[in-house]
Amino acid sequence: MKHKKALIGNISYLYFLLTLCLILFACISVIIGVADITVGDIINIIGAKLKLVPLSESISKGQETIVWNLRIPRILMALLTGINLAITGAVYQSLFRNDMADPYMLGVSSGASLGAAMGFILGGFLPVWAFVGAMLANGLVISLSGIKGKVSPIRLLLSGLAINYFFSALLSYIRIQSEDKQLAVFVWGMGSLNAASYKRVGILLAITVPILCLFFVYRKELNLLLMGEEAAKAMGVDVSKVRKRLLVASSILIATNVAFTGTIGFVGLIIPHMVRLLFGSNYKRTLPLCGFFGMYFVLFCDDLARAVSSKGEVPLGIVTALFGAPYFMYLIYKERRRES
Amino acid sequence: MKHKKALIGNISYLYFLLTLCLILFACISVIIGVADITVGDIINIIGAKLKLVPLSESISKGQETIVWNLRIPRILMALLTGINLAITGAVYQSLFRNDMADPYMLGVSSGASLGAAMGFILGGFLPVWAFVGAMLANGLVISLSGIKGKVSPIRLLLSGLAINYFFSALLSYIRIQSEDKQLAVFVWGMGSLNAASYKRVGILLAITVPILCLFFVYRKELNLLLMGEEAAKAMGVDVSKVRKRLLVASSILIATNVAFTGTIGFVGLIIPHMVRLLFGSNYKRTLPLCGFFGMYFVLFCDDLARAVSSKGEVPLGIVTALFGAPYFMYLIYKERRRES
Amino acid sequence: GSKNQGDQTAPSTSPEVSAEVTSQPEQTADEAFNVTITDSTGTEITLTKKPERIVSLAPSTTEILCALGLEDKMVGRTKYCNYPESITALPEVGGTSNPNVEAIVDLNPDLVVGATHVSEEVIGKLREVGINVAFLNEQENFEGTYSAIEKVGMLTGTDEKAAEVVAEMKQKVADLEIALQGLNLTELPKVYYATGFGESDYGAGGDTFIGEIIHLAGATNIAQEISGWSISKEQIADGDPDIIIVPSGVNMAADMATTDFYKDLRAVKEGKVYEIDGDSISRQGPRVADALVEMAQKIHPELAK
Amino acid sequence: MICIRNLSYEKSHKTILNSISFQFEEGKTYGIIGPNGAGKSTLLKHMMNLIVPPKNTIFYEDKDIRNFHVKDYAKKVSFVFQENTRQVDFSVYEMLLMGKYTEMDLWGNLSKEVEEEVVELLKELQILHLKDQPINTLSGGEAQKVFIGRALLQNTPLLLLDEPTSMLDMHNSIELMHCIERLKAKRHLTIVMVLHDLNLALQSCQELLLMEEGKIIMSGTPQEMVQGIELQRVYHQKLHLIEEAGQSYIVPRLF
Amino acid sequence: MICIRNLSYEKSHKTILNSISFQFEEGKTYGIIGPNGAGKSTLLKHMMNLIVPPKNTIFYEDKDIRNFHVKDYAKKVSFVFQENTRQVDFSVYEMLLMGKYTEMDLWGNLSKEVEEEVVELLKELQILHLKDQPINTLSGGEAQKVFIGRALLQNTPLLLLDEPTSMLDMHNSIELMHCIERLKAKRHLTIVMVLHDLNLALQSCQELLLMEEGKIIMSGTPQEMVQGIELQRVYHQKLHLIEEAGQSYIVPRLF
Ligand SMILES: Nc1ncnc2c1ncn2[C@@H]1O[C@H](COP(=O)(O)OP(=O)(O)OP(=O)(O)O)[C@@H](O)[C@H]1O
Ligand SMILES: Nc1ncnc2c1ncn2[C@@H]1O[C@H](COP(=O)(O)OP(=O)(O)OP(=O)(O)O)[C@@H](O)[C@H]1O
Ligand SMILES: [Mg+2]
Ligand SMILES: [Mg+2]
Repeated sequence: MKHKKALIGNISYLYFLLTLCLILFACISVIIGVADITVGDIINIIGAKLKLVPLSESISKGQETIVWNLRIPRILMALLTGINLAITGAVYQSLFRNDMADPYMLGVSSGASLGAAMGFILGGFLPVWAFVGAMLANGLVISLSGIKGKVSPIRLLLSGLAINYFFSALLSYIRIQSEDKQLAVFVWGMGSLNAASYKRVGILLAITVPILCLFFVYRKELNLLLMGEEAAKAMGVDVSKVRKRLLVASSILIATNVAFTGTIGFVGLIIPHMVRLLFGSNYKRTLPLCGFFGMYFVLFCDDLARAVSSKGEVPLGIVTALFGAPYFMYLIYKERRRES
Repeated sequence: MKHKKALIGNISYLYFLLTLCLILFACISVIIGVADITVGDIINIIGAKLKLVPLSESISKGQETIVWNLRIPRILMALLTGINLAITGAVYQSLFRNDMADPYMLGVSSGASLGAAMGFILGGFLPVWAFVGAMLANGLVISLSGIKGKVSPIRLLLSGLAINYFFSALLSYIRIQSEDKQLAVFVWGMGSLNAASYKRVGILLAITVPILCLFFVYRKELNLLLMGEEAAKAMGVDVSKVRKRLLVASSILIATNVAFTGTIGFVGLIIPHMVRLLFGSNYKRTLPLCGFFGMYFVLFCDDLARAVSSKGEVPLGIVTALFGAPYFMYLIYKERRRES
Repeated sequence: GSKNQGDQTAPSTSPEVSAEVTSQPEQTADEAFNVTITDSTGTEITLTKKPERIVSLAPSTTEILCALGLEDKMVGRTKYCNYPESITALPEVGGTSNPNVEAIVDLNPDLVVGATHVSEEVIGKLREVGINVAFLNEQENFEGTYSAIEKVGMLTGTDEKAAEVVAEMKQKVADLEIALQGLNLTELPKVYYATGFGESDYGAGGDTFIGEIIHLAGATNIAQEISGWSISKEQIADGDPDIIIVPSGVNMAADMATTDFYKDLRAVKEGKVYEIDGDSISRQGPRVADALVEMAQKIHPELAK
Repeated sequence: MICIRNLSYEKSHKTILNSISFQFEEGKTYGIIGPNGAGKSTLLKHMMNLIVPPKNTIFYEDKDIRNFHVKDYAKKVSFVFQENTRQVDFSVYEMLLMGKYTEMDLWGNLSKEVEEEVVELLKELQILHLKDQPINTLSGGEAQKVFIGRALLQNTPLLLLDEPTSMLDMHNSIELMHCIERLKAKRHLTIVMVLHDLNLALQSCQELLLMEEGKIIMSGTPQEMVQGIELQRVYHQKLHLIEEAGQSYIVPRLF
Repeated sequence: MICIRNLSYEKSHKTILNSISFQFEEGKTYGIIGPNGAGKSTLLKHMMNLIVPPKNTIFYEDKDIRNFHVKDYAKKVSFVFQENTRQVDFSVYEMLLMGKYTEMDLWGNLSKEVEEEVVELLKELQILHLKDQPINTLSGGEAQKVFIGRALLQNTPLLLLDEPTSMLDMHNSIELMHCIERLKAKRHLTIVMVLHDLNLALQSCQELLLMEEGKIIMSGTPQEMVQGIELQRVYHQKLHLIEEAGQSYIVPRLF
């Protein structure tokens, strides 16, 4: 632990540095995209939108739209998604004391997909349907595993798996049975930030802020939960209450995120692992660090997706896996080498 | 444990009973299907094929094919798939000491899917491609997590997850990029016993028998591994060797099975859990019982799939989830009630 | 948002075409152009100017646009839009289901036409930034195809040309009907249209467009009972098809002859596995009528010519 | 302080606690002794509310402990388990801070003095040099001291210790008893500890409870305990008592 | 029997074992004593090959233990850990059978006599009534006896015990020592055990090793040990020795 502490040095200094770099990174990200817009034009557009300078004549309506209505909300969405997934993943890994826990494990993603498909058939605003589906799946898992009495992590995990299988199967069945070609190819599964807009960013932000605050408040409890249920209780943690609150809060957070972006795998599983590998288990440190790394990672992947996308949009979920997995494997490999 | 022992009574008597019922069940299953063939005709066809009676004139070539070349191999395939998945799932849950372990966790299914897709594009016999893909993914996981040195379960789990994400993403990417109608429809993921044939049953059987024997030989080691690595070593288990052998054997088994049937989820995860819930952890009992329950379950699900298939073939993977998940949830719910 | 219930392809649901022409375009002068239609998402699209920069998000709409003589007004296409061949010179905006929004916006289109596969999100996003998107997810049958052509015609001010194209198609169908009149309805050949085989079997069910084409071409579909595309080997064996038809270009006919189970099917043994142009039969464009004729010729070489 | 009235507990049709009644007085040190499987740990877990007792059986200052909020109860009673999980990579310092959970503000921050208090305790337990070592690398006895330290930092009036000295060496056991004695003097602590080492129990406790098969079969001062015959009966063992300087020592005699 | 030559072990830049050399003779009972964190458990783990020692440092009957196959070594040496995982639902009987792993045939079957042997041992350890109880429901001491029993069933000539009596009551501790003594007489056993209870060590061991900070700083008979000053120095404690019937007893004196 000693060298790990040394590694991070003064922690608030590190956070400051990370924030600074993140802002820089986000700014650079605005430049990336298929449309050819110069940095000067971008600055001019943003300046004009903020009513600082007049809009240059040479800038077309399309370019204005691209920078202000496509790229910027998309970057904001990437940041929110990154922080939400990584932090929720970290929270789940403590709540369930299982290294394979990820934010979608309680049925959120399959529920959202099924909900979206239902919305597709019955009509309506898809994100709302997806949200309802996600909450339904999640609620089913939590209530069947016993929200009233003791919430047992292993029971939650298993019911989550079962519900995931069930909902996915139901979706596949509906797809197969439907002769509708559109439904057959309808894929909610692979996440994408394509539809990001200020409205969505706003809604997600409004949900993200209070819930992440809650998670930050519960950092101490998350640490204690790692010591086991009985020990946590003996030290004064109301284990059931904490579990329930965190479960409900994370469900809402992830359901909303999934409703807006679809399922973006890997982030919520791997970022917390990476952070723990590098900085240890203490949630006081790892929770904010997970947030930072999650944002960096998703933003980086989305930049990649946008950079290579001249031939069509590559879903973000694919990029996160294609770039995250090899790096993660490398980390594991290095860890092994170091150990032996 | 006392009442659990009472529950199963004389264990070899139970096995005998289970075998008997299974044979009966398999026979009844031959009757099920969309084509209208009477029981008499079926008996006649089978008798004729076994050269016991002459084939009745009223039986068409098609009916003969349906009973002898479609239904019977399919039932045999169901039995093999059931026993393989359930037993491998049980083995993995001990090897990794993780309740979420399932036979596809080391990358087999995504590897097979990618392999099959490659075969689809490049041409060739798909099962061979799928097998190669599965073995490749699996080999990558095992070798990166350190087959040479100590094999660490958690490292295996995590690399398995990473490889699964990576290969699935690659597959999605190829699909999106090609959007070849054929490839888009081509779903290797959802397992089905549609393509069962005697040749395949034969090959799978030839691989299943020695590997299941190996698993049975290693039942005692699996028990000891549950006590932790160091304790197992102190009692004389060559942990690394056992792990490696079981990993390689199960990889070959599951890769072959996936190559022939596709991914049939839920079975390998849930059957072992159910058996342990009912009969405790001792692999001496649970391994054979997992085998039996796996066979019953998959056969039952495939019967269902065939019974409802007049409106179209429903992939087996969907049926296993649609019928298994609610029952499993019910078990969990009951367990919870009993506990509190 | 998605409000495309009812007007979808399912024959079980309301067969009415939801797109209603609420105001006839005046075709006298370009400056007086004003048209409003309701598309499959229930959205009203009003154009006050004849579209000059059109992006097509589906091979079928591309074919329709080109058939209406609008090739020179198109500025973007998907990478699957490959007919007519000259269209491949246009810039791509990606695939059908998930095209690149930024690339589309960058083309400054005044109309985007899409069909079936385009994701809701892309449509929603394009509309949000003020681009006209007509999403034509019509019924998957001839009626739906005609209506798609007519709607594109209205939107682009080429109603007359559209009517012409539709009439031509109708004529082809009618001609075929006449040619096939002499068939013995109790002894129609049994046909199976396979799109995939081997590990899993996929064939055109009774409620698919291709199912309708098989029916119109004077044959019995062995997968008539099936809804959708997934079929089992037992059903194929039980159906015992006289003729198997497969899309061309992927070597399916040859592969079938060497694959277990299929090689023992009567149709395969008798060499009655025919290929048909996969693109024209699966795209809801002007070429489906040709596909129908081609299908009929394969099934009844003696009658339809 | 804490009062138990007719507490019974059954599990799998086996009576584990059999109508236990006892009144623990404030400011005293109690030792619970008894053979393996007597129900000592089970009793302590009930007193800690970890196994929720039936209604109206255990009272803390006349209030049924079931009615306490978990956090409030953790301000009253702290507990060191017989067996502790330590498969985490928290440092010793981080582990100890956990004991301060009840004093943390919403964001998990603690007052400035706490750091000093922790360092003070680390010194007292002689594990200051291990401050930054992850606890999954500690030796059994070192870890044991960390867990005891964590409970001590809870600053509760009542302390339940389940075999606190089981992995400690002689010096550390004695030091621990001294430490507890000092704290007791300072904070008017009540202590209930399960001990297998009878000599430690005799010297450090003011009252001993002898348990057997789920019952408290005798309680009294150490002197009463060694003079009674119950002890010998329960342990199926002739006890060898040595008197020195007014103190009785029990020595095991193997042969 | 087992011979250690200049064994050192470092971890995280900390010397945990410091050039240890010792020759364990066949048929004797050795006790390792020393304060917490002295490196006792680490030494035992090296001897069990669980931490693989450097080449040519530990020899079992003149063969480097690194060259033993795991299974063969488990026929020679058995080990009871200081801390044991028991979060499984195996019954006590099933747990004990695990000790017979090296004697199982390919399919995991054992000879008929083993059942009797196990029942015999259960009686000897006085846990016959727990035969079918899952070990995750046992009390600490009961479980400890099961783990010891499992090691005893391995029937090895060398037995390594890390604080075997840490959770046992007085009677069970003494009974365990008797049991080991009997087995030793019967099977010519060599025993190395880590003990914190000095009186038990003095009475049951023929030779004691005193460890401190990774070194064996003294070894000798119990008599030599109590007479030397090393013990007092290591434990920072004045030892109170009481002589009775030719036997020295160390009594803790708290105040
Ligand atoms: N589920 C159960 N089924 C049967 N017996 C049980 C169960 N749970 C606990 N017991 C028994 O309850 C008894 C009391 O256990 P407890 O842990 O309280 O003992 P203890 O006095 O602390 O013993 P030790 O000194 O060994 O720690 C033990 O004999 C144990 O076997
Ligand atoms: N990874 C590590 N980093 C630093 N120190 C370590 C590490 N692993 C072990 N140690 C130290 O090694 C020392 C010896 O540990 P060991 O478990 O052998 O002690 P022990 O003599 O068995 O003590 P006890 O009587 O408490 O069981 C301890 O002080 C421990 O803190
Ligand atoms: Mg106890
Ligand atoms: Mg130790």
